[in-house]
Amino acid sequence: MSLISLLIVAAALIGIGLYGAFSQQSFVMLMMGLELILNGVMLAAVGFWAMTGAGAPEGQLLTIIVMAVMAIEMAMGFALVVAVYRGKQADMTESLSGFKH
Amino acid sequence: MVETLFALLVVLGMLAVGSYAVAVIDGAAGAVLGRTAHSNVFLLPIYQCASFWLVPANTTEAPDAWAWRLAPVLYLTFAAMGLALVPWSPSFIPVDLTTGIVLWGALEPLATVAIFLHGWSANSHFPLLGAYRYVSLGLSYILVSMFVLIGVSLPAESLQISAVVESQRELWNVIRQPLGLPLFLIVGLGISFWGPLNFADSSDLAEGTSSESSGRAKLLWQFGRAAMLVAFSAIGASAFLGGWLGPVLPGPAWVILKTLFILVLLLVLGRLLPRLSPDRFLTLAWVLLLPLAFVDLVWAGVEALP
Amino acid sequence: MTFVDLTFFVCAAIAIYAGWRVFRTDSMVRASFFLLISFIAVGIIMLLLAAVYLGVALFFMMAVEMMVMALFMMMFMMNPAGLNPMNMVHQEKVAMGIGIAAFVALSGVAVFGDFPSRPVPDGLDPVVSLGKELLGNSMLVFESAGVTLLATMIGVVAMTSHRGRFGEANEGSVPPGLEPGGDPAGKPQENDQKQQGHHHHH
Amino acid sequence: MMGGKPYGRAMAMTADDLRDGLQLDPLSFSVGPFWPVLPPGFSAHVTLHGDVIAEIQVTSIPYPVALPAIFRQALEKPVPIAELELARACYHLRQLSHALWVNGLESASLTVLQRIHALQPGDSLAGLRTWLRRVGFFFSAGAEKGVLGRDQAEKIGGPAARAAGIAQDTRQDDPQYQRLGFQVIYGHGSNCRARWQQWLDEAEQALSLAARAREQAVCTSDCDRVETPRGVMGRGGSPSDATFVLQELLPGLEWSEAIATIASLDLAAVSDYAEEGV
Repeated sequence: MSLISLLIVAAALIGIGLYGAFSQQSFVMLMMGLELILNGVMLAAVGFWAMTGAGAPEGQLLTIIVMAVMAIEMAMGFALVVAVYRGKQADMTESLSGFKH
Repeated sequence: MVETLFALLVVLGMLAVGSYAVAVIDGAAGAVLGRTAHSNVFLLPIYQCASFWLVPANTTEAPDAWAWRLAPVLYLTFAAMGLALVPWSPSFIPVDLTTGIVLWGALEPLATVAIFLHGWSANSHFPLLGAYRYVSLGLSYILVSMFVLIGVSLPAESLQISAVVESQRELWNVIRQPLGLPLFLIVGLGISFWGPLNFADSSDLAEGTSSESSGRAKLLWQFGRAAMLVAFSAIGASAFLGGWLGPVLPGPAWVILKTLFILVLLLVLGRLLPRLSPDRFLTLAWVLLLPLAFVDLVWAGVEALP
Repeated sequence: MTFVDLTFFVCAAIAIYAGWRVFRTDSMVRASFFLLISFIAVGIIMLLLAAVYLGVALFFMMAVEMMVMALFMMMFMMNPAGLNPMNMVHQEKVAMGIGIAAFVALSGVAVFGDFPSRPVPDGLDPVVSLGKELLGNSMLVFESAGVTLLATMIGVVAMTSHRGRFGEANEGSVPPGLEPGGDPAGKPQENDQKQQGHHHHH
Repeated sequence: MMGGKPYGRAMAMTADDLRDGLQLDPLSFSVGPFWPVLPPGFSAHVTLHGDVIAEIQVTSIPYPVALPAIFRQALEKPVPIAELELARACYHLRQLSHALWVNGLESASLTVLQRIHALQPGDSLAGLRTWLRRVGFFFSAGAEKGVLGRDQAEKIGGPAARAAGIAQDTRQDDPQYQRLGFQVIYGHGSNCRARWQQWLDEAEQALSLAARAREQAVCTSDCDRVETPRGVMGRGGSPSDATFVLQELLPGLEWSEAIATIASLDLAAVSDYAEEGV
């Protein structure tokens, strides 16, 4: 387990996440893509903290912040889905052409 | 290596003996309260196991076969992981993680996932309803349990379960934080869906998530439920009743006694109380239990001030 | 190869495979649990890296998140299992290109980048140091995250609620009727709307 | 094809929601007739929104219930009131035991079933009542739900109607019952809790009537009509099926409340044949 192998795994996760975020039509699947990207980011952050950061606590802090961001992203994402669904009965990105009803 | 093997054996033994104890105590409570004359409460669980073992397995149309077979195994595994966290004495702790309390806190949502998966994957309406219903309640259990567990780790100034036990040398947490244990036990009944909080596998859903499983799969599921209840009791005994601490007897004996005490309490309560409506319990959980968990946390914080 | 290395490679393989399966399965519930598996594998790698708190925190954070995600899927389509093929994608080739490009670029950085080797010192207790940092130097960051989460909670409830403080939540977002009580101006035909509603079941 | 259950498979499709207008996917399925929680023979087609019943269609009404032979005999000749009332108490307690089982009180349910076998005129049910109150049975799932309208209560008849405040009981017209000091018990309310209490009260009243009737060896005097535990049965006819009330009563209730409501109502018609082997 070296930093290089860790970062390659993280890069793979980010790549797959990007593919998902760009290709999926459903809002929820799109969010899953974003989460996967953040998963890779967290892995890279912890990898850097453990291998090059000499245990600086800010490295762990960054991961905690990413987790908070994920929670916020999820909550906001679902709120948007519900709000859009209420108004338009749509859970696909194509059915929205603007932010207004 | 020898130590690891021994720890593994202890956890496996605890799974088997604990689940058997649950069945015996529950049968005895039922016999006392229901005034039914069972032939022998000690043999009955063995007969029941044998009959489950011999019943052919059921299947539904197009289940998610992997998830359906895996969910009981996962649930049992989480119970076993919980049991592995229980400290038996200062020198014998199967898994002494510095974040043991957090790992236990993580096992609860993971168990929720397993319960949901068990109900969802059967591809049938009653299991699905049980799973759906359980998840809507599960989130409130997890929050309550989190706050209560943070409460016990405050005086210990550590997230390690052995440190939490050690911090109770002068005063047990059950007295220091009187709200903690009752709240934790309610969560325990909820997560192993026992008695009044049996919403996932209740009689009004024809046994809910397990209504489509039979035979060995069902046996495994019931085994997991009992093991989860034992794990809850053992963690509760460590976090609130001082774990291995106690006079005269050796540490492990105290752990067993305290665990049994909580088990009997939970099982008798389970037999005594009727099931609330899930809707009403959901309100109760968010409006009463969660604020009480906050109060417990503030109480613990004020109490832990130097 | 040590035990740690072996665990790492197994977990890395699981994380990547499960991450890939997320977008290749026929049921959204299954997809969210594949994502959970990917997160758990990454959490175990974090435990191997001695980030004891972060790894375990990832377990419970993601278990709850993915559970909620699966529950939402159930609410919107109570299809108990993925019986219908599900492949709802657009611009797939472009997306795949972007994914591969990002992977190649980031791996290039990993392979050719020059990173110092400063591992975690032996005596360091990562949990304690994280706690001291959170409630010490970085208190402001931590508290801002907390306040942001609170604001999110309030905002989200306001957004999803049926009734707002001044009536229906979506009031004002619908154009007024052409005549009193009539259909709003610019409302799509009934047929169109049905079509949109059905869209995702194709 | 969208929605519903084509070829037995549940399919996703949104439908109007009862609660807050967020249109989500309903779940449609059939329940019964082989489910011990429901009355025997009853089956229905149910549509749920989450845990809430949106629609229920009765597809098969329950089998007529066979009452103990004594109730049919009462239409032919005067029968001892003691025996009649004991049978009534047993019937009500059996209903109550089923309701207890449905609400997760298996031990209590078994206790009640065992009491039925050894029930004697003059037994007191005060202990049972206190116990049920202490463990909170009267606050368990569905206690405040399943509220009957007056029309519905009249259609169902029997204890459910009396609980809803309709003071109708043929026994009050019988001079022999009047001699025993019979008074109609009514008016607990029209929800499930009221009906559970009505069963308990009527069972207790029946036991005390039976004790007095046995002392004085009283027989019924009215052979035209008899008050069965299910409602009035006379030469004109017997209580008929009222299952269709459920179609109006259950929508909007949560599943567990709906099941408790079904368990609190005795809706099956009375069979022309008496219970065998009694």
